[in-house]
Amino acid sequence: MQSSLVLQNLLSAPVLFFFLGILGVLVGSDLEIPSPLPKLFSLYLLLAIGFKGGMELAHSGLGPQVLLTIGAAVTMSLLVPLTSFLLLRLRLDGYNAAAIAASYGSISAVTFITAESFLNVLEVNFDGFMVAALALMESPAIVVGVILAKLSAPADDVETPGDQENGGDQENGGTSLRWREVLQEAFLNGSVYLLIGSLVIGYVVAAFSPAGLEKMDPFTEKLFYGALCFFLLDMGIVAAQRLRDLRQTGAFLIGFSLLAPPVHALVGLLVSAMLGLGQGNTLLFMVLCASASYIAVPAAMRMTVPQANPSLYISTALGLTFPFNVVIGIPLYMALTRHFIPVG
Amino acid sequence: MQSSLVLQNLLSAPVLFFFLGILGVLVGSDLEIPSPLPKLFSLYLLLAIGFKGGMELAHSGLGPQVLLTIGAAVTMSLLVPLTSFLLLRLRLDGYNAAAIAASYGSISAVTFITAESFLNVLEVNFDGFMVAALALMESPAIVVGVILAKLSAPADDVETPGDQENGGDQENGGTSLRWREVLQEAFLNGSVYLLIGSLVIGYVVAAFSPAGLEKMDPFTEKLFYGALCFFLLDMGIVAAQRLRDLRQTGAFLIGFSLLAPPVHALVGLLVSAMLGLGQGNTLLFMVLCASASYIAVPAAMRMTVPQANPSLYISTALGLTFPFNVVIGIPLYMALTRHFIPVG
Amino acid sequence: MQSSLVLQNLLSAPVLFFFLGILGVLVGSDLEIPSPLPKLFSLYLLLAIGFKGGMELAHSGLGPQVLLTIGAAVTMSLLVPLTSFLLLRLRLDGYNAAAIAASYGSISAVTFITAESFLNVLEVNFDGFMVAALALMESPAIVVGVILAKLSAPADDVETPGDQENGGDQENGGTSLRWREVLQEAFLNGSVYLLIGSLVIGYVVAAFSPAGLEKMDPFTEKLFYGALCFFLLDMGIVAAQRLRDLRQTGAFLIGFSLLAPPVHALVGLLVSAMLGLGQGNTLLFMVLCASASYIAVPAAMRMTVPQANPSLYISTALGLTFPFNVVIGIPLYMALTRHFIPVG
Amino acid sequence: MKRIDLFLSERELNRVCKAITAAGAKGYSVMRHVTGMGPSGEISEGMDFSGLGANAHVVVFVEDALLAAVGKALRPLLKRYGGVGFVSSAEPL
Amino acid sequence: MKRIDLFLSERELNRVCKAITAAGAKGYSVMRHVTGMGPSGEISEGMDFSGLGANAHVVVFVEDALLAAVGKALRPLLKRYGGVGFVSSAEPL
Amino acid sequence: MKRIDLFLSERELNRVCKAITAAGAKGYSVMRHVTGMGPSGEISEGMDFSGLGANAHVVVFVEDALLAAVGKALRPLLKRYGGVGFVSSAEPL
Ligand SMILES: Nc1ncnc2c1ncn2[C@@H]1O[C@H](COP(=O)(O)O)[C@@H](O)[C@H]1O
Ligand SMILES: Nc1ncnc2c1ncn2[C@@H]1O[C@H](COP(=O)(O)O)[C@@H](O)[C@H]1O
Ligand SMILES: Nc1ncnc2c1ncn2[C@@H]1O[C@H](COP(=O)(O)O)[C@@H](O)[C@H]1O
Ligand code: NA
Ligand code: NA
Ligand code: NA
Repeated sequence: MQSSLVLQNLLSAPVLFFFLGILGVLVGSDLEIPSPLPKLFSLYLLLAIGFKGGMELAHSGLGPQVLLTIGAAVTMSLLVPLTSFLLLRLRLDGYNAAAIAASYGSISAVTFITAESFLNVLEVNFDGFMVAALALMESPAIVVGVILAKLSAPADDVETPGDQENGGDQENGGTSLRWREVLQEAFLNGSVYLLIGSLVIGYVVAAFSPAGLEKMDPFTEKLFYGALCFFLLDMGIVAAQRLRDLRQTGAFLIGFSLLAPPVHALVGLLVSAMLGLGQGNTLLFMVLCASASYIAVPAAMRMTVPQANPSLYISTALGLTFPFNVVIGIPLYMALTRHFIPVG
Repeated sequence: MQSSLVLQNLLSAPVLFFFLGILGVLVGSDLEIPSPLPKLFSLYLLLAIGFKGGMELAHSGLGPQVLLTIGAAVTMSLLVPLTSFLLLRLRLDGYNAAAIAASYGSISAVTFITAESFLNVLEVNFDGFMVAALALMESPAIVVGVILAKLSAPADDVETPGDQENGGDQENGGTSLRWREVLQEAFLNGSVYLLIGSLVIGYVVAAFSPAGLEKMDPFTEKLFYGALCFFLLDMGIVAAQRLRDLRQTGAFLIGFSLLAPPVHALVGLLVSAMLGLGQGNTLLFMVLCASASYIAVPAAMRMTVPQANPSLYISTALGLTFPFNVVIGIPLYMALTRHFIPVG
Repeated sequence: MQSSLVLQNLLSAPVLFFFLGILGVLVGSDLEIPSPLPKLFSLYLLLAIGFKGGMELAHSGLGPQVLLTIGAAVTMSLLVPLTSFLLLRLRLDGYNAAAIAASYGSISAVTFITAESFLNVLEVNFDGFMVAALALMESPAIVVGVILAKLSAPADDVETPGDQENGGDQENGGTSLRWREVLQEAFLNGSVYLLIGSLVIGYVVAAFSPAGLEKMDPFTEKLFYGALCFFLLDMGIVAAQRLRDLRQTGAFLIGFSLLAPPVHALVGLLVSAMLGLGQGNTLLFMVLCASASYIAVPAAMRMTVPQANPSLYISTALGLTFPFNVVIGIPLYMALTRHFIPVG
Repeated sequence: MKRIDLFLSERELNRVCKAITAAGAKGYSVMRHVTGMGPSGEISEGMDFSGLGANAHVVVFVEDALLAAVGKALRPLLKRYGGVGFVSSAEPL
Repeated sequence: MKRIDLFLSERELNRVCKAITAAGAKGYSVMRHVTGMGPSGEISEGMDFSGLGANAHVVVFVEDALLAAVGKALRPLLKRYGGVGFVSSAEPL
Repeated sequence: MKRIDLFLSERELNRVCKAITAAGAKGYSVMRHVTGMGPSGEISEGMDFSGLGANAHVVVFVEDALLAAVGKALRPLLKRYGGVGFVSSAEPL
């Protein structure tokens, strides 16, 4: 069964376009999606997934299982950075370990969306509130990452007032103000803000002016699958370009970025079983735990932990963990789900 | 009734996304729609609204009421700049008064589109020929604005031939040629040209090859509502950024930009009643009178009246009048319409 | 009959938007589609046409007629450059003759797409495997063009090893390596790669996970006609801008770019008749022969035959041959098809 | 040679380019979608679609002898429509 | 006058622009979507959508007297977040 | 230090960047979607999607000692494919 799931995933349009992108880089094609078109697709996908999630949340309501699941997801986004940090610290300095740990505590929306498409093809149900879980897992991981980085900073690296003056960083008069910046990066960075905002709007429209839902449908629902294919074509190109950077990454990090996903997915499976989630929600929960952020978290880490090397956390999350999850992870997690989680 | 209309408007997807954009700027999110994506949406909306309007015009034909309504709209776009100019001249110099007056004589296509969406949700009918009125209101206002600016120019500010030589402005040998430039800006600037062109194409296709209409439908009709939401998200961001500029604008202009819309809308209501328009067309006519241009007119004023300060006419039209109309104006005008215009 | 076909073509939405673009440049409108939006539409059209073609290829299978037709198309893309070269060599140097010949041996995907839309409106059937023919006609023409250029190079223009060193062109150690570059340009340039890749993906998805086809449909099928209109608007602008360059082109090349299409189309008609193709496939085959490349071939010629003047091959293919085919050629070829090819 | 850098609204771009050519320069380069701040306020990327437009950056390399002519052609345009221009020295590579 | 050219990640753009204004410069220009290579690796256009972002190019023309102040404000930012800055001479057109 | 400014077709960009790195430069910056006019005609934004492509602007800051090597690597490419290159002086900020 598992191998047929892998095949079904490999032969789906989104994954094939992802391969097309990867292959293009490997064989030396000059195919590229010029900037800012990838941004257009990334904004579109966040808006659409948020809106649809909010819409379904309005239908399902905020019952106890919904709240429990969301709570479990947020807890995972706090715990995964901690355990990852301890492991990464074996080989990396505190800054890099903290930044990478934050990335793996957080999520990749495109991996989540690809998993949803996969469930759609398999005709397995899942719930809109999983998008709420997705939306709420970015910020905690960022906050934990920053705390870990500060805690592991050498004593003399704490910024002195003089430093801050020179830095021209007008907003930071002291530690408390520094926190404002961290929270801003964690909760207000563009992608988190758009996702949560669209979720709220989807909820409000579904609750108060349902006539609008049908009019949004061609944009947020019908177009979605094709736009995902187009974006995955670009993701394939970018992921393959990042693969080249892995030379400087080292075997330890490569191992981490390929082993962390299935391990975190297994923990996600356990939690899902305890929560009594259905098969579809379980797969999505596993994917949330297994995936790593290459948009919101890197943007935040770059600003708040500039000592860490961005190419380490971007290359692992985007060049290895993302392809692993999209190509092998999703069908693998689905096979586990089918084995351990009873149908409906 | 009125308050329920306001709520119905506030809770619609386009207005909610507009708020999301505004809020993003206010709370300091770094969400942005990078250039030239807003241009893509703005071109798309003009093409789609023009095409649909032309299509419906072909169905309804060019009867006397159509011509009367369009004539009334064009008249408004000539009169509004005159009265606005007289008022604005109380506090502003002639150049700035003329440029702002032109902006308010012209229209905002996005406000019009948002009003159409609102009517769709309320299931109130309106006619395609209103788009023709929209398309024909931009150019006259520009021409009037330039004339007003020239008339109020101090005698010594008239350009001497020597100036023109130095300016390297090869096209202008004298006053008559200067006019060619004004007319070009008025009738051939990109957004006017695309709107009118798409209107004509919609008309021709509906009249001569109706098989094409159905094939255009997914692009021009189905996608429209979602694309409007996306664009209004950006409009919210831009409007909020402009709000910051209002410090230099002064109380007089702020008052003008919030009071002119309802006053002009009332005049529009009167004219609509005299023309015997239905409720839907009346709302659209009011919105045409009430809205102010931040694309075609500013572009033309910038070239033909460079003495005026662009941030004055852009900030008022985009930062105040546009949000006012989209959020409060449209439902307010609808309530008035319902009160004074008989159904069907 | 023929004149009614011309009218039906002229009054279709895509051709009207093409005219709107041309007219805009002629009357001096500042309408423009800012970069990289044209690239977005061009990538989208290639992806969609490839996917749909592959899908239909999976349904029709790779029977003998399919293979024969594709073989004939590839042969045309090898022969047309040879005959064109001999003709062009009468007036042009070898480099320019070779580059232009390559362009006319290859194809224009947008011309092909416009012909497909025309067939759709006429409700004439055609087959998906014609897209495979389209995809396979770019590379051979490029290879032939490069060979012709090398053969006609003056003896002293062959690069010496020293030249290559100075050129910093690390990849080229000798003739064999130079070939790698040519083949890379021919088979792996972005547009060829995307078209063939999408074709393969469409085939694979149709064959192995047909559930995905319906989900792609809104993106690749429904949106297609409108996106084509939008892109042709830009093509009109660009073609008209290129028209200005024709002053330096000379009467000989202008004559070539207007006479080559119908002549090549006639050869295509003959071949189609011999192959026993239906009316739809015959029109498409004629269009493949008649059209000239302004994307893949120029990109390749620029790199491999830098001695040729790009504005010659781009301006003729884009400024004359493309508009000729879209406006007059397609209905003309259709009239010939109807005359010589039996229905069904 | 001299290098001229102009920053101005993309609305005026056409005129400026024509003036540059008319003054005898052999070439120029244009970068669009430029944002910035100057005497007349801030220009953000968000204004690109509006009638205000974003800025453009024009670079012109000219022989020393041509500088005066190009400067004479451009200064009135910059004065009339806004924008700034600067000159520095450069040599062909 | 002096011309300052900065190349840095667009993530830090806001801070850099604030620092430039705070140091007293009257204007600046920004070009986005810049790619490139530097001590900390290659930045390709493909990363524009990711959290890494592309680069930005900032140009500031200042009076000679202001150079020191702007440099003092910018150097710590470049040191902290990466990016490079160069100065050359220029004159108003 | 020296500042090198190159304007060339984006088609040749890859080769030029490789040549810059191979010549020993530590970094460079690239701006795409550049339009302009030069000896071989006008390049407009509309050609971006076509096989002609738009231009690119490459900026390289190098130590004086490296200028010769970079120039030697780039001149043949500019000669072969078209494009222009200029050098001026600059100092680190
Ligand atoms: N000192 C400066 N350095 C760099 N760019 C400038 C400077 N002053 C103005 N600019 C640019 O010129 C544009 C137009 O300036 P202005 O219209 O005079 O405010 C601004 O938006 C900036 O992009
Ligand atoms: N020598 C150089 N010349 C031109 N641009 C450079 C140079 N060094 C670095 N840069 C630019 O500065 C950016 C940031 O550099 P960094 O973060 O220090 O690697 C690079 O991506 C380049 O765009
Ligand atoms: N004098 C110049 N000043 C600035 N840019 C130039 C100049 N000459 C050429 N260019 C740029 O270099 C590009 C390529 O030039 P070319 O291919 O030699 O015509 C042009 O399209 C311009 O962008
Ligand atoms: Na995770
Ligand atoms: Na108005
Ligand atoms: Na051909």
